[in-house]
Amino acid sequence: MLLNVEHIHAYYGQSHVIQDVSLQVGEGELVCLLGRNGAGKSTTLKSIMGIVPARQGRITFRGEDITALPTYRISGRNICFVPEHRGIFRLLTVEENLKLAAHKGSRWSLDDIYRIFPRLKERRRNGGGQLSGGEQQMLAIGRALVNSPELLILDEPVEGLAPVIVEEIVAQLKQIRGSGIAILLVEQNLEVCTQLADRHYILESGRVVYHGDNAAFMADAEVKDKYLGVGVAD
Amino acid sequence: MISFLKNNRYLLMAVASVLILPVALASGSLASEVLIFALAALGCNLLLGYAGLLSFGQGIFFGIGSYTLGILLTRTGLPMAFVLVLAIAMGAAVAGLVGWLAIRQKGVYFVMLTLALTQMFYFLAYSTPELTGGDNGLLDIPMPPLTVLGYTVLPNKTAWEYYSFVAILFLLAYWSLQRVVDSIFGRTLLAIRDNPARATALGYNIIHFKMVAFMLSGAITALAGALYAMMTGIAPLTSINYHMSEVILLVTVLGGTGKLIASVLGAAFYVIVSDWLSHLWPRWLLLFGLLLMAVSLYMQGGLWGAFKTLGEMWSRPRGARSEAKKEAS
Amino acid sequence: MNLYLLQLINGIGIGMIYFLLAVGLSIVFGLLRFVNFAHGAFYLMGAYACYAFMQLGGSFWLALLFGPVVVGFCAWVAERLLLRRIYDLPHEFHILFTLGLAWAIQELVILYWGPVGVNVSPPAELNGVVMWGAFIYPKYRIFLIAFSALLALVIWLLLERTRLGSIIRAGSESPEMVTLLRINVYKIFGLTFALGAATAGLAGVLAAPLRGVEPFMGIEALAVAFVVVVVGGMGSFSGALLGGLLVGIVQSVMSTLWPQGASLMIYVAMALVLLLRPDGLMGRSQ
Amino acid sequence: MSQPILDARNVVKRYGRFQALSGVDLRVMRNTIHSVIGPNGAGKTTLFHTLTGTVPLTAGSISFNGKEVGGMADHERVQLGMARSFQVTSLFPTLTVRENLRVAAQGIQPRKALHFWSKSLLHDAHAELIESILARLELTHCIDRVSSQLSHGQQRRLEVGMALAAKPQIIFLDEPTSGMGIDDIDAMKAIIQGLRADLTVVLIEHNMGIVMDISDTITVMQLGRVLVEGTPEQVKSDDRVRQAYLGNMITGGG
Amino acid sequence: ADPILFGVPNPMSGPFAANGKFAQMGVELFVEHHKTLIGRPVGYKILDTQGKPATAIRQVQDLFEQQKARFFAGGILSSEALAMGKGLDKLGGIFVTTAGADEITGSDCNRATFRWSVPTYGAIRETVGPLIKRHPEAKRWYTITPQYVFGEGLLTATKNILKENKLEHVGNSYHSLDEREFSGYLTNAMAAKPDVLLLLNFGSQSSEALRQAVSFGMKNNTIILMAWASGLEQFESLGADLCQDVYFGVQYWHSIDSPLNHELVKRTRDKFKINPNYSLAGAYILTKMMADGIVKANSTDVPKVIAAMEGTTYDGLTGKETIRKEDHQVIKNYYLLKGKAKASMKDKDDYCDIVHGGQSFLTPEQAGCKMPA
Ligand SMILES: Nc1ncnc2c1ncn2[C@@H]1O[C@H](COP(=O)(O)OP(=O)(O)OP(=O)(O)O)[C@@H](O)[C@H]1O
Ligand SMILES: Nc1ncnc2c1ncn2[C@@H]1O[C@H](COP(=O)(O)OP(=O)(O)OP(=O)(O)O)[C@@H](O)[C@H]1O
Ligand SMILES: [Mg+2]
Ligand SMILES: [Mg+2]
Repeated sequence: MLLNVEHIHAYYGQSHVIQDVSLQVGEGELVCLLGRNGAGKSTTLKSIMGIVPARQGRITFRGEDITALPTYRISGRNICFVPEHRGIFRLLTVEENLKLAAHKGSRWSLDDIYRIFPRLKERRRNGGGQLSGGEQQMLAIGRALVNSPELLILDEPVEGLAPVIVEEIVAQLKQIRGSGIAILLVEQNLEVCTQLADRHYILESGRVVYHGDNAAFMADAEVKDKYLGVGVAD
Repeated sequence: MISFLKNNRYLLMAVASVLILPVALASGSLASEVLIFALAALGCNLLLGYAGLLSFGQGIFFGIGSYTLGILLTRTGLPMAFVLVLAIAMGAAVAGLVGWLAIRQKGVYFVMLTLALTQMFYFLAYSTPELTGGDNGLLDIPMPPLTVLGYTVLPNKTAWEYYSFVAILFLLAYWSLQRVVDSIFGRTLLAIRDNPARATALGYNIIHFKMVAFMLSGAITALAGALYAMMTGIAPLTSINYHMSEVILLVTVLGGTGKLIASVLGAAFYVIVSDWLSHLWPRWLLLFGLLLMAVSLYMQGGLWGAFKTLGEMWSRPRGARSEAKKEAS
Repeated sequence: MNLYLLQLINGIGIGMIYFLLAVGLSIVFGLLRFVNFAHGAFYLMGAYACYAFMQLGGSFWLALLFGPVVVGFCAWVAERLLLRRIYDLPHEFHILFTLGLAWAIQELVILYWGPVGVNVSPPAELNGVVMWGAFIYPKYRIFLIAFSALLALVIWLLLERTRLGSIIRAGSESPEMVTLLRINVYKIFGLTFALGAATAGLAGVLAAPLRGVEPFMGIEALAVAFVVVVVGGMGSFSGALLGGLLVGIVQSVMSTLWPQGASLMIYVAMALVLLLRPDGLMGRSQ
Repeated sequence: MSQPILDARNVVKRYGRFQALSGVDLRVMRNTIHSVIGPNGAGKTTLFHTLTGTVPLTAGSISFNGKEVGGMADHERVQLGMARSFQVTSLFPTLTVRENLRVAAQGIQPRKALHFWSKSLLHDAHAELIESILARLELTHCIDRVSSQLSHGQQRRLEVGMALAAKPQIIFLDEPTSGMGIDDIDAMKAIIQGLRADLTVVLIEHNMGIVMDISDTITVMQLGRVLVEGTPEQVKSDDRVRQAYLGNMITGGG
Repeated sequence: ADPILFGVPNPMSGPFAANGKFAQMGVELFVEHHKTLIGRPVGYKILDTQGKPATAIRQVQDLFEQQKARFFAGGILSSEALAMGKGLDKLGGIFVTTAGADEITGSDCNRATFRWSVPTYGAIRETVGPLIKRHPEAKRWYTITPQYVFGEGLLTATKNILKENKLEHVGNSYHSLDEREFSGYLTNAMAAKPDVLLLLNFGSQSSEALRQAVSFGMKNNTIILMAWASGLEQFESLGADLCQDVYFGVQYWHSIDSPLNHELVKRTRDKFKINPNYSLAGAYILTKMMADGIVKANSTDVPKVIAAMEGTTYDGLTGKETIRKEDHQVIKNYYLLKGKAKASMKDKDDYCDIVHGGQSFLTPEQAGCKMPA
């Protein structure tokens, strides 16, 4: 196992939002984390990155315990995280944003990123604050790629993106996965998930309530209804 | 009954502190000074805790209050009560002016601009000696009795008589301000502090709201300045300089922002402790400096926050800390 | 030679001193978004460090070398142990803390060297004046202008041309995100703070022979430094330079035009600038 | 009925050298749902900003109910009955959900809120309005939670509620469903459809499932210009739109 | 018998802390020398005015009311001194000070307030006057003046004496209260090509002005006179090189040849291993003045003591000193010193020689004092 999350609990102040979550991501695997709003997906990711440290439980990466490490050490282990709100540096230009993240030994160079997202190339001299919602999302992903990930963690990467771009990104994710990099993906968009994922976890109010591989998941309509409410009109 | 106590518990605390001071302190003028600085801090707290305006210009209004009262009492025969009203009005007016210049600025820029204006008013006061007495200050300010329709309500002869006078005004001001922050205006201020852009998009002209807050603050601070001038019989330059603004801000943050009663705590602490330390050791500022550092490190709720935390620890040991944190943030 | 021209040149001289005073503040201020009221105290430390070195028989040049290092180091320690914890608190706590720090430093200085000021004379080779016709100017001030110009260049390169620069800008916006890019941002904040303090210390060392050395020199210095930073635009290096020169020239020319108002005019100028250009002359708008 | 409630002509917005909008015309009819779609960076949000006054126009004219509002400040336009939600969630983090909505509702009479002496207006003001909105958004159970502690999705819904609270004639929704769960999306869809009855909706949305089903008119933008305008069917069947935008409709159920 | 308590309100903290520190020594010296007065033990209480008049007043009021202190000596800053004098006049105490402002024994004089230090008029007369005699060739005078009441006093006096002697006042630079940068004013001064540069500011400001004037090389072709120097402590902070050949006007200098001064110097050296400076000596003599009054009145009844003090002549630090009844101004010498070269200094404090000492005072009427009965 590449990433191994064992029985973690996380809190915001008093509120106990992650209650005994365990999940694994294997080498070169793409794992999808689903769940309704407020289920605790983002928080789970934040716990893995040490932003909302897990108060109990254990997180290991390549067998080494990273539970108690400060965030920059965790990211130092080539775990790249693209948060819900993208975290673009508005004071830095697009290029500076990328340069800052660029890490030697990454498969992706700045030029690769510009090839993947031409809009970024056009706006490379603009401040990050001047990008449109979608452009910011592209930049965020690009930034993660140049940071030479072994495990890529994405929180709703296609939120607010135009379908063409969504396709583009889905294609990219396929490629990334193909190149042997593991991905942990939080996504609301079932189409995207089922297209990409090897395995699925479903969170419900801070607990893992379902876990299965893609085939099983696609087959199991009942689960989707129950936990994700697709097509249910209640 | 119980609910009355609950709803007005802060007002009651204010009353309590007014009653405790005479018991705790030997000096009437020291006690008065506590309440006077509490008033000033209240004004600052309204801005910092509710409008989110970190003003380094409170000294301006304090000084304006002192000078207005000083000039009117020494040069005109106006009754004292009326002069006080004028001083307050003057404070509001000047606050209007300062606000008009400063309000548009945000964050740190606002701090700096108010600081600059403080210096400006300071130099202004000091380069108009015929009005302010320049660096010698305005002397011979009387402490007239409070008379209503001819007969004397408060003689204001001794320090303690004057204290009772100050105390009454303080409670009035406190009650009014409490009412203001509980009003719809107060709540809207909070919203504006949180997210000005959204407030604007919802139809609020945030400049108006900040202006009103600023003028209220100016008025109450001017009252403090006026009372201080009457107590000491002088209106010196030091009541309008950078340091005065500094102290008022310190007292406010020290006490804790967002709760009016906290300012009273802050003022009491600052005035009494600094007076006490200054008798012990000429280098008392060293201790005070260390204290300020400690507060900003460990008690972001200010003294009030710590006070509350203790209360909770006492009532229910669990989770008190996080409560205090919420209080601070 | 025209008096105003004299004043202009002199103004530039003063301006460079102010620049030196303000640049450190500006860096810390703009990049760490941190209001440092202790900057004046670091300046004070620098001045006394200079005095101490000379007492110990060291030369002025040694003081110039080691003074800033000492101050920077102290600041770095303070940052590591204490300051670090209050970065993400609201501004009022930065003010509270740094004011406290400033008081503490000042009183410690008084405890050790006493409340009476002391004198530091410039190095022999910089004593005396140079004359161009009617224009007489102290050698030391000329050295000062040249030196701070050089310093300006160095700092500029550091800020605008290095990775460090962009890291700090990014960090001032969202430390969390920077750490997500495997950068230990807090280490860099510490570095920057120390750097800012060191420049203040340097200004102090340089000011010692120019002004007297006395325990309260920090406060006045701070006020001016703030004005310069705000006029120039926070976090903007070129702003600090421009602001410094502007303030210096205003003050110098005013001392001929309207001496009483010289000090007043500095603040009037600042208010004006802020009204016309809210973010200062060179400030990047938020 | 026939003349538009909102009529924007030749709207131009320049950010420094960069021209985000180059001459956009937009006519919105009363009690319709008018969607604005387009690739990322097409200028949709910017268009909203200019219409609601969040950013000043560079050039062009905007008339609302026949009244020219192009020069007005945003808070003034609210008084006329314009309200908006933001693409990036923008709430009052330290206030409770209830108070967020109360402040929002109060916005149409901001003068009242200046009464720093009146205790009235504060408690149970707009109570029933707030209740109904929360019910619509299924946030009733969070009414007394501090808004910063809601999840992203919960916050998105409150975001829309804020706009509704102002009882506007026209409401601008910028990607109201972004980051929402599938079930919530359907709910939101129903909500928006419901709005058509008593007000006019201008909608930025990437989810074709919603756009195609509920829009009366769709304006497709690209690079700061209007590419096509028409009914969903016309837009769907327009080739330029296809290759410019829709791709093979991966998002949403459309 | 309950003790006689002297209140000593001085800035112990803040920018004038130095004065407070030495003033405390002065009082200490006096009190432990005279353990008792009229058979009652003597004590003193230091009050930290923090350089703020308002605080000063409050401290004084408290001590007056709670510990029944009646006799106060201190107030280095004019603003504080004026305020405290007025305050004690209301309360009914005595206040003796060394502060500079003329109003103290002029327009704002009152029964409670006595002042030892020479007003601005005398300070100018006894410094500019002798300097003119020593340097008849020096015709062009330039002044640098702090723009406040005290400075105005010095400036007017200067203008008058220059007029009387048909000398040219080639210019004046006003500067503000807390100015630190004098190069601008000095540039003005140098442009005016004066023979004498007359500094009318005091404290650290005058030090700055002098230091920067010297750095601009003004010593070479200009006589520099600092009319209102604080004496030893200031010279220490300036250093011998800066002081050399500069003229200083002072209220007190430890080499004054008078019995009381010799005694004070000896005791100060014995106890503190330093020479007395102005703050120390001032505080000492202030206490002594009140003590003498108490002894003479043989009572601590304030009106009696005041009456006893008015008009008396005593052996002071500057020789015979008289307390003028009409305005409570002490009639004493003011001194002109000249800085000497480091080489010729006999000890580390021997910065200057006294080149002149003398008295000149306005009449109480001229000073504008209408002493309330
Ligand atoms: N800063 C916070 N403080 C307190 N509670 C929070 C905070 N952020 C989130 N929560 C709560 O934690 C729970 C999980 O939030 P989280 O953002 O992880 O959900 P999510 O699955 O990411 O939802 P979404 O899909 O809408 O992003 C929610 O109930 C939310 O209200
Ligand atoms: N403040 C600004 N300064 C400069 N350019 C800006 C600014 N805001 C937006 N832009 C540019 O204007 C163009 C349109 O931005 P806008 O946010 O309107 O796009 P959008 O259609 O909303 O895209 P999305 O669907 O991704 O939100 C983009 O290219 C963006 O980079
Ligand atoms: Mg989430
Ligand atoms: Mg958008």
